[in-house]
Amino acid sequence: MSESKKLVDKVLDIYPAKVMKNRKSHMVIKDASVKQEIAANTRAIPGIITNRGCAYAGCKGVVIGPIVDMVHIVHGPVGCSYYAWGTRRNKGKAREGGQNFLEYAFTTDMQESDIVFGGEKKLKAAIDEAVELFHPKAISISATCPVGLIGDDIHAIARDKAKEHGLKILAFSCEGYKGVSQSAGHHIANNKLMTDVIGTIDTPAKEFSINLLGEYNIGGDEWEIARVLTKIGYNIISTMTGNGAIDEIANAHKADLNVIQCHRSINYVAEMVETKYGLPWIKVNFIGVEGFSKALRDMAKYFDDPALTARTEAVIAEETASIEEEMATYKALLDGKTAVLFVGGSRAHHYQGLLREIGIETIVAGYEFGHRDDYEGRDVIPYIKVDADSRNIEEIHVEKDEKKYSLRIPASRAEQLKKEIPWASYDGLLSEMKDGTLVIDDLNHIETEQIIKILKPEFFGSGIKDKYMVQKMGVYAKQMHSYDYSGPYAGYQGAVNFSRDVAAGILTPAWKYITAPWYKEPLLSGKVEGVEQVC
Amino acid sequence: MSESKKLVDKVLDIYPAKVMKNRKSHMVIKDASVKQEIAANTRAIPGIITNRGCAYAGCKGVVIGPIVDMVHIVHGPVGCSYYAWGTRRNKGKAREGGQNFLEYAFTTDMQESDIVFGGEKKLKAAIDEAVELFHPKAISISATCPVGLIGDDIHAIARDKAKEHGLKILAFSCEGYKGVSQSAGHHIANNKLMTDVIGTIDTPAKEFSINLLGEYNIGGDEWEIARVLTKIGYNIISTMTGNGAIDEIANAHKADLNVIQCHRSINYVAEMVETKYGLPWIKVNFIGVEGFSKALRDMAKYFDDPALTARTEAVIAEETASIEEEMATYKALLDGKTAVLFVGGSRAHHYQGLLREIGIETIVAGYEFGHRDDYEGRDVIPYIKVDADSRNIEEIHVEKDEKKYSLRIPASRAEQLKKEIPWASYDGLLSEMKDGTLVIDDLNHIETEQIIKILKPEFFGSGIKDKYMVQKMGVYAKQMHSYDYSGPYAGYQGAVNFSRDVAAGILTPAWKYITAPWYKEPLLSGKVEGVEQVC
Amino acid sequence: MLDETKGLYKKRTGLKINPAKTCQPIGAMYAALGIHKCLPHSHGSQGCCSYHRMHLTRHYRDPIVASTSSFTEGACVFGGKSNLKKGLENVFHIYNPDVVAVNTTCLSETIGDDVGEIIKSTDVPEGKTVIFANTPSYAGSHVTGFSNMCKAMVTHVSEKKEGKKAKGINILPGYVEPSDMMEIKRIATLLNVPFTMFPDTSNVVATPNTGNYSMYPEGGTTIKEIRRAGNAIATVALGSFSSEAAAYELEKKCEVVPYIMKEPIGIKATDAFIMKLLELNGGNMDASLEFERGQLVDVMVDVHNHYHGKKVALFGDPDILIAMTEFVIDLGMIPTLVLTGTPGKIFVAEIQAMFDQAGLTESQVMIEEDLFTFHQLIKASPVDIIIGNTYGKYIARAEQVPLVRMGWPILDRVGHSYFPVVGYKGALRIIEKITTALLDHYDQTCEEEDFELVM
Amino acid sequence: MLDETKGLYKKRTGLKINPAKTCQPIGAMYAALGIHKCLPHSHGSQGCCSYHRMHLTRHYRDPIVASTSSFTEGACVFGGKSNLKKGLENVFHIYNPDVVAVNTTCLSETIGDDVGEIIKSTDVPEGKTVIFANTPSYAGSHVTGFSNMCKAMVTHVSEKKEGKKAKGINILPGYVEPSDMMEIKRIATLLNVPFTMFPDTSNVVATPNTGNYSMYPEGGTTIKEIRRAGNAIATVALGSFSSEAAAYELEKKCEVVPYIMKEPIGIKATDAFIMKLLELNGGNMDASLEFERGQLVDVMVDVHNHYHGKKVALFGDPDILIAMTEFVIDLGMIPTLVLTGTPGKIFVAEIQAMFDQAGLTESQVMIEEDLFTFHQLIKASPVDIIIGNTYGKYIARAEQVPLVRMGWPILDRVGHSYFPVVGYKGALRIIEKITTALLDHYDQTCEEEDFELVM
Repeated sequence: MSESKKLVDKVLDIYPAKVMKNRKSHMVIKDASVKQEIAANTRAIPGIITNRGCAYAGCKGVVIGPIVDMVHIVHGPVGCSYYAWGTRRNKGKAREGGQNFLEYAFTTDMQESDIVFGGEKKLKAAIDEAVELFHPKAISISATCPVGLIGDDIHAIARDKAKEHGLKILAFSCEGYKGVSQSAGHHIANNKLMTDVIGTIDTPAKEFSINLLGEYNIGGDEWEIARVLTKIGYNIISTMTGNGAIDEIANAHKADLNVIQCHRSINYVAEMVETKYGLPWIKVNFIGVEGFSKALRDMAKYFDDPALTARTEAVIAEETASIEEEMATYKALLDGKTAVLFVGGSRAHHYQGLLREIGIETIVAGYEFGHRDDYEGRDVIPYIKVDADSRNIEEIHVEKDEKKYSLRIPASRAEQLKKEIPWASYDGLLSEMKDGTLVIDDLNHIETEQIIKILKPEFFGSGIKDKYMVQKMGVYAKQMHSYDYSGPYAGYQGAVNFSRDVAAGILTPAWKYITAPWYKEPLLSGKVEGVEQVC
Repeated sequence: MSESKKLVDKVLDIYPAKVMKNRKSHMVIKDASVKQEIAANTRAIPGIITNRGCAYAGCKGVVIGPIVDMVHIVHGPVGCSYYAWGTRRNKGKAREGGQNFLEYAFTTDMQESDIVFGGEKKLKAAIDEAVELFHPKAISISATCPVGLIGDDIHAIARDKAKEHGLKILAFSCEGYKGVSQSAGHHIANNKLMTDVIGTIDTPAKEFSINLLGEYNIGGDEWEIARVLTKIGYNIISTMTGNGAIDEIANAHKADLNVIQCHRSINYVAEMVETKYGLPWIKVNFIGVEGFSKALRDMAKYFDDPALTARTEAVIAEETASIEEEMATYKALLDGKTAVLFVGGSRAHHYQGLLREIGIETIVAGYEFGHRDDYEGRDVIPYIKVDADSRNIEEIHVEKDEKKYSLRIPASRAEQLKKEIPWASYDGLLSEMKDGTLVIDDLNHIETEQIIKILKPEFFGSGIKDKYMVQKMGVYAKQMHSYDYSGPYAGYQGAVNFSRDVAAGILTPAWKYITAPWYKEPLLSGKVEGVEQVC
Repeated sequence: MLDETKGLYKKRTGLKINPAKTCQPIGAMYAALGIHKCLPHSHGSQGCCSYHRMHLTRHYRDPIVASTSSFTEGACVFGGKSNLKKGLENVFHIYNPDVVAVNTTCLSETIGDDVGEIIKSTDVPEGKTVIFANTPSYAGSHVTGFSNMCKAMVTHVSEKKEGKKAKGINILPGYVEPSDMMEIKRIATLLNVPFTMFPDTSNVVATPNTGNYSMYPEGGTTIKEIRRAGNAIATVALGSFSSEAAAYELEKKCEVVPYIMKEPIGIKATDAFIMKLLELNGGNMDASLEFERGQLVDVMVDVHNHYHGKKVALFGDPDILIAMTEFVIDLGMIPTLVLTGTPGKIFVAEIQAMFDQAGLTESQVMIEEDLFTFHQLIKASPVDIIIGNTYGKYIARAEQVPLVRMGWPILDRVGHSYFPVVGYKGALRIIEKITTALLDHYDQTCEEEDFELVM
Repeated sequence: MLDETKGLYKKRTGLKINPAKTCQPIGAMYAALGIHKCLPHSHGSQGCCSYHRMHLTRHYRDPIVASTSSFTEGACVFGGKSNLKKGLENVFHIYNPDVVAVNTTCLSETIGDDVGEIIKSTDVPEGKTVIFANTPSYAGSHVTGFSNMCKAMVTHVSEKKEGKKAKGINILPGYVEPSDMMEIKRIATLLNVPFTMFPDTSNVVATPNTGNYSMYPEGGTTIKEIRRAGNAIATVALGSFSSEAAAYELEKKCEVVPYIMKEPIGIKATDAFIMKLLELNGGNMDASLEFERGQLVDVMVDVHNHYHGKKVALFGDPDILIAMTEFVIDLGMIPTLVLTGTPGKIFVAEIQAMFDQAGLTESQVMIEEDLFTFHQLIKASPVDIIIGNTYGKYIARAEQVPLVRMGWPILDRVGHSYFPVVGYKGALRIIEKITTALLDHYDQTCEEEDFELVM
């Protein structure tokens, strides 16, 4: 589409030569007739106003933080703990008789002397105090920038203190400078779950038992998904990590299937789990009516149980019927509008289906911290070059656990299933996009501004950092990380919630007042005078 | 005291000759050496900004309104019902399984056509609708100004509808122009209680049974009084009318003693009750620590039961000990300050003791709607001239009910008791005042202003209409009708509450900011300029 | 709470339960306070005057002074002439006001006192003015009384001086708070409009405490200003129910062109008010006002999610309700019920037109109704929030729904006298109040796991 | 809610739980936004910049733009010089700010980047300015960062032009809301004070929505104005923690006399601010301000019964707390606990002196403490109301005590950007908020028979 081309040209024209070259490689105008490549998971350029966060944000903020019954100690100066406290909307409840620390932020609040003389003593004291005050089942330690630099050995401390107090302590070297985005942190976090948690408890699972991976219960998503899955007859052993509990994750390998909602690092965990324990994984999309129904049907195919399949269809019929009318109302209101989606995880992809269900076409999409396979599909993985930044992030390798491994599905049946369901596969965001639409990786501030000015979409789905600049341009911007404090957005009821909120956002009467009447009515000059200081 | 004289002269000087003469007769500088007379319960002068209300306010607003389980229909245009709705702080609770209409206002909302063609039809419909919607035990009808003028026969309607619906309906011809103040309304209301309610139910009473008369449960006073009385062992048959219930009042004549808190019209009811049913009355003052203790001891003397007397002393000891320290604190804060008290009912008298307990001397006092006996004592009653305005208010006369009459105390013992306790007696406000202090009846706006300017008291106890003018002059003014939304103020805990509130009011730091610093500091001219319109 | 409120709504013919209005004289008294050095006088029983002063004082928490004819039974028989004459004499002698504004009551109206004649026959001191309005309590409501007294100001005071060039604009602020009147003046001043606003209670019932009591505060429109209103170019009357009568009277008497507008509550009505001033006076939009408007729009866009789609029931006085209904619709809210105790079929038409335009087919508008009905209808069709005066608090607690206090009277909270709801800043305040009420309610009632830091 | 908070307070040495402060760079970023056409730049990991922008955006609900050096592991090893140089080049090329204000982070501070040297070695375009502040996250708090950046403005920009007559007054508003900065300007303007206020975020983080996005809004103090601050007669620094460093730097560098005052929150501090302006500038008090003051006193007198004697626990930032503690004492309230996460022993001394003067022998003041401690102490000694930022909401709900949101950050309510808490009007707003919170709480929790119409 020439609009996309115009946009790309306009944007690139703003940059100095080097930046232009770099950014150009992160932009692709979809053309289904060729195999397309996009640069991703590379360094942000200094000075560029990127939306990206850091490894700590990905590790503590996204993956480890949502586990409800752990004391998550952030080792470092106060800020990192503070900003990741209660801001991500990963909801959670204490288990019967258990604990819930989601309302708390724990930090060693390192001071200058700790930087100079080392922070180990303070960290040890912090662990002792946490144990004395709370007696938690487990503790996490997340390192922030200076920790690695000054050489505090958080792993040794974790090991010693775990032994001393007799509880699990997970230490994460997720300093903010690791990698090129929060993705590095996801990776670091998930590695540890794999090595230290999953497989450490062996409670037998009931039938149709699954794990939900890459689901963080933002705005209660997991609860809405679980509501429907439970109704069908599934037993959710663990969720990683929304509303997660440490003992449940430890028991995850006893499930029969890993169901993967998010991308990249969590696929990688699923793969390791399969290698080590034998349970396979499928990719799902719980967003949107069609997406959720397809996911349920895929899962039913995997278990291949007539009663389960029948219940699946019955539940789909019941649930979709109950929301049909409302969805139709929103579609009538929104049909023909366009969207731009820029958000991390899987959302820039998954929400396209839901948007389409209410008549909104996505014309630009991109990930904040995606990898090439998130765009191009998993087939590309072997061809991705490992650069210096990625090399610093530990890759772990697991082998079959002879004691705990069990094959869930005969190999022959598995081969058949792979043709029917997204068994360990993902085709990437590009596959979803229509020809002529634009895919941009690591969208930044000035590119966002140009997109809004040139493409004038009705809906911009992104984060809080660009929400208000977009709205200043008269376009509704929705926070796709926090859902603007609404939710759940997953599953059937979530689809209704999302659609209702989008309709409100696009149609709220405020927009029609942006231009003051003295600029509209002919009788006036429209000149404005006066001094604003005086109140 | 020369201050009082100065004040009186200053005030009278403001008035035209006729007004001066009139107002002069309402002012007395206390001189214990002579028998002093004061004009009271006479017409307010047109144009004078009086604090007085009307007969309707006294009847519906004060006496009848507090009965919780009646539908109180105000027959007239909307305003009168509206203003008496929820504004007087007479608290009340439904009895077990009973009703509570205190949160409601009922009116016929007369329109022009009702004035022209008569409001009887509307009133009948209102009663029918009230019965259909609420099925109350009883209904009251209070007439407002136009009703009497247009000749609606509310008494006939009450009689007919009571028969038709089989419930009690009390009709009050309490038009606002009756009498000279709300006192006329109290009278009208109490007459009806006497003729139509008291004595209509005959449930036998337990021992030590009493009625509380002239107690309206403002801010929960009755509950605090009842708490202590119940602890001692009294059974309260009825309260007139705070938190009153119609069936309890109907049974009041079964008690052994009427305990009278307020003045005038309620004394008159007590007298009629004694005549008709034989139970005597004593005057009490439940305000202030000493006042309450004395009242309890007087009551014990009446019943003359050793156990009751012992419990009385034990409770007095326990209760006074529990508040001693706090009262001492407030006294230390307030000692030496002066008060002006202008408030209806008994309060201008009763609060003087409590004020004295925290070190505050009352230098001016007066009633808003008192009669001469309220000032001069009941001995003066035979000598009060009945003027045209009083003549219009019905006096009723009762005789001994031969069936229901019983003498509670042998005549000889009664004679003895009359010497010991305020048996059917009241000495009047003047008796409480110190020589040189001023008593003013029906204090008005300009007199209040002069009092504050000349006498500069620290405490002004009155109503909402003069509260803020007094505070504009830098003097704390307390609403003694509504307690400024605090309370209870009666009884022991009430004494603490009152003292705490008075201390706060007098000492709150706001007062020290009244004069702006640019009027205090020498370096500035203190001139103020600018135009206030521009915000 | 309100446990006896049961059943479905059924029209009643005799009984009003928990009225949503009160009587004319109190509105007339409030209007009269907006004249400089004016003492309102209540011609009737002293109880009326006492009630009106009490109620106004509760709302404004400032001294409200008024005198009364103190009728007794005798006056009812012989007429109130002597009471009024004597009353006026005493008032001028003792209290020395510039103006006395007499309102009647159901009593004096029922006995048929001719107040105009009585005043004529009274010896009013040189340089003093007595005006009066007939305000029978059995017709209309407190809003009608306000309107009648505003009209009386014109009838008895305003004059067109022939031969003098018309200039300036009259602004009738309507039955709003002193803070609102102050804000209306600020807006007109910023737009360089030469104006006379009356009544103006802003420095009469919300006065500073300086340690000195003055019976007549500095505020209020002077008689001279009201007189000159007859020579204005135009009258901008805010709120048809409270201001239109006076504006039409000015037209009739002095040929001043009337423009009847909504109260400038909410963005649309404020835009209209400002546009009208610019149209009449010329000149340009003020930058600071435009800045405030832009902030308002910004907030409306940015926090719509907190209230958009929420159901709201509103009750109160017609002028406030008309503007507020428009504004809540502009906020994306759904006004399911709009109810006033005041009569006036035009109210139904105006609100219904807004419903129709917004496609609100299930919303209801009612006049001459009471809060018992309001409550029954809310029970039948629950809402997320109630907007109304203090009297709504019982229903709010009974139904566990937040209440935003707006309109008159507010007897249990502080602030309305000092912070306006008119103008763009006022609209921002309304949004703050609505969002705070909804979010507070959510925070108090939500499940613990749904309790959130960022909203 | 906060079910794991148990036990009595015991000093901890390692663990901060629910901190009552955050790190320096965010305060520095906020201060930098108060310079016209300034782009704040975060020298560190990109996560810092992201977090700071997110958090500021949540509070202001307006675009908050800042760039970052985007450190990677390589930069940690080799130093951040190349990142900053390249960053600045890109910033000027792409975003064309007038000023870039660099703040450091714990990362760049730990590795020891000499930011001043790096900037010197960078080719800054003609007419453009780069300033910087060292804001290590491991020292002080966000307030320190704000202070350091204000000081940096002076250090890098202000100049005393010799031979030029000193004129005008500098006002350092301190770490307050855009609405507060607007109000401070309004007060100074009404007093006819020629002033330069910096920083000034009032039209930067609370901008109108006009349909046009501009990366650099109209607001902010210009570099020229900050430069000329060196030629002022005096500096009035509001809030010692946030403003004193810059004021002293102005004294040191340009011999401008510094006056360190409280934030003008509450009547006493506002009086002092106004008196200082009058003293320095001469002239007379403005009538409209005096009117507002009188209204404030009036309300303080008239509604003291709603809050007098109520126990209040306050937490937040030192400058706000110092002024607010003074004000709640002036309201007759009892501040039983005043706690900040920010270090600074002078804070303890100032608050303790207020306690002593008011005879509050059982009240506690704490620095460098957290909200876990705050909560434990409230459990041990219950209060009627909490005043603090949004983070207090968990404790408020856990203890069923109302929370008045004041200070920074407020992440869950609307209004702070538009309605000031400084000045007399601001004090009125605080009273409105406190009374409303207490009365709302009462209305929700009282027995039905104690539920009242008039309060």
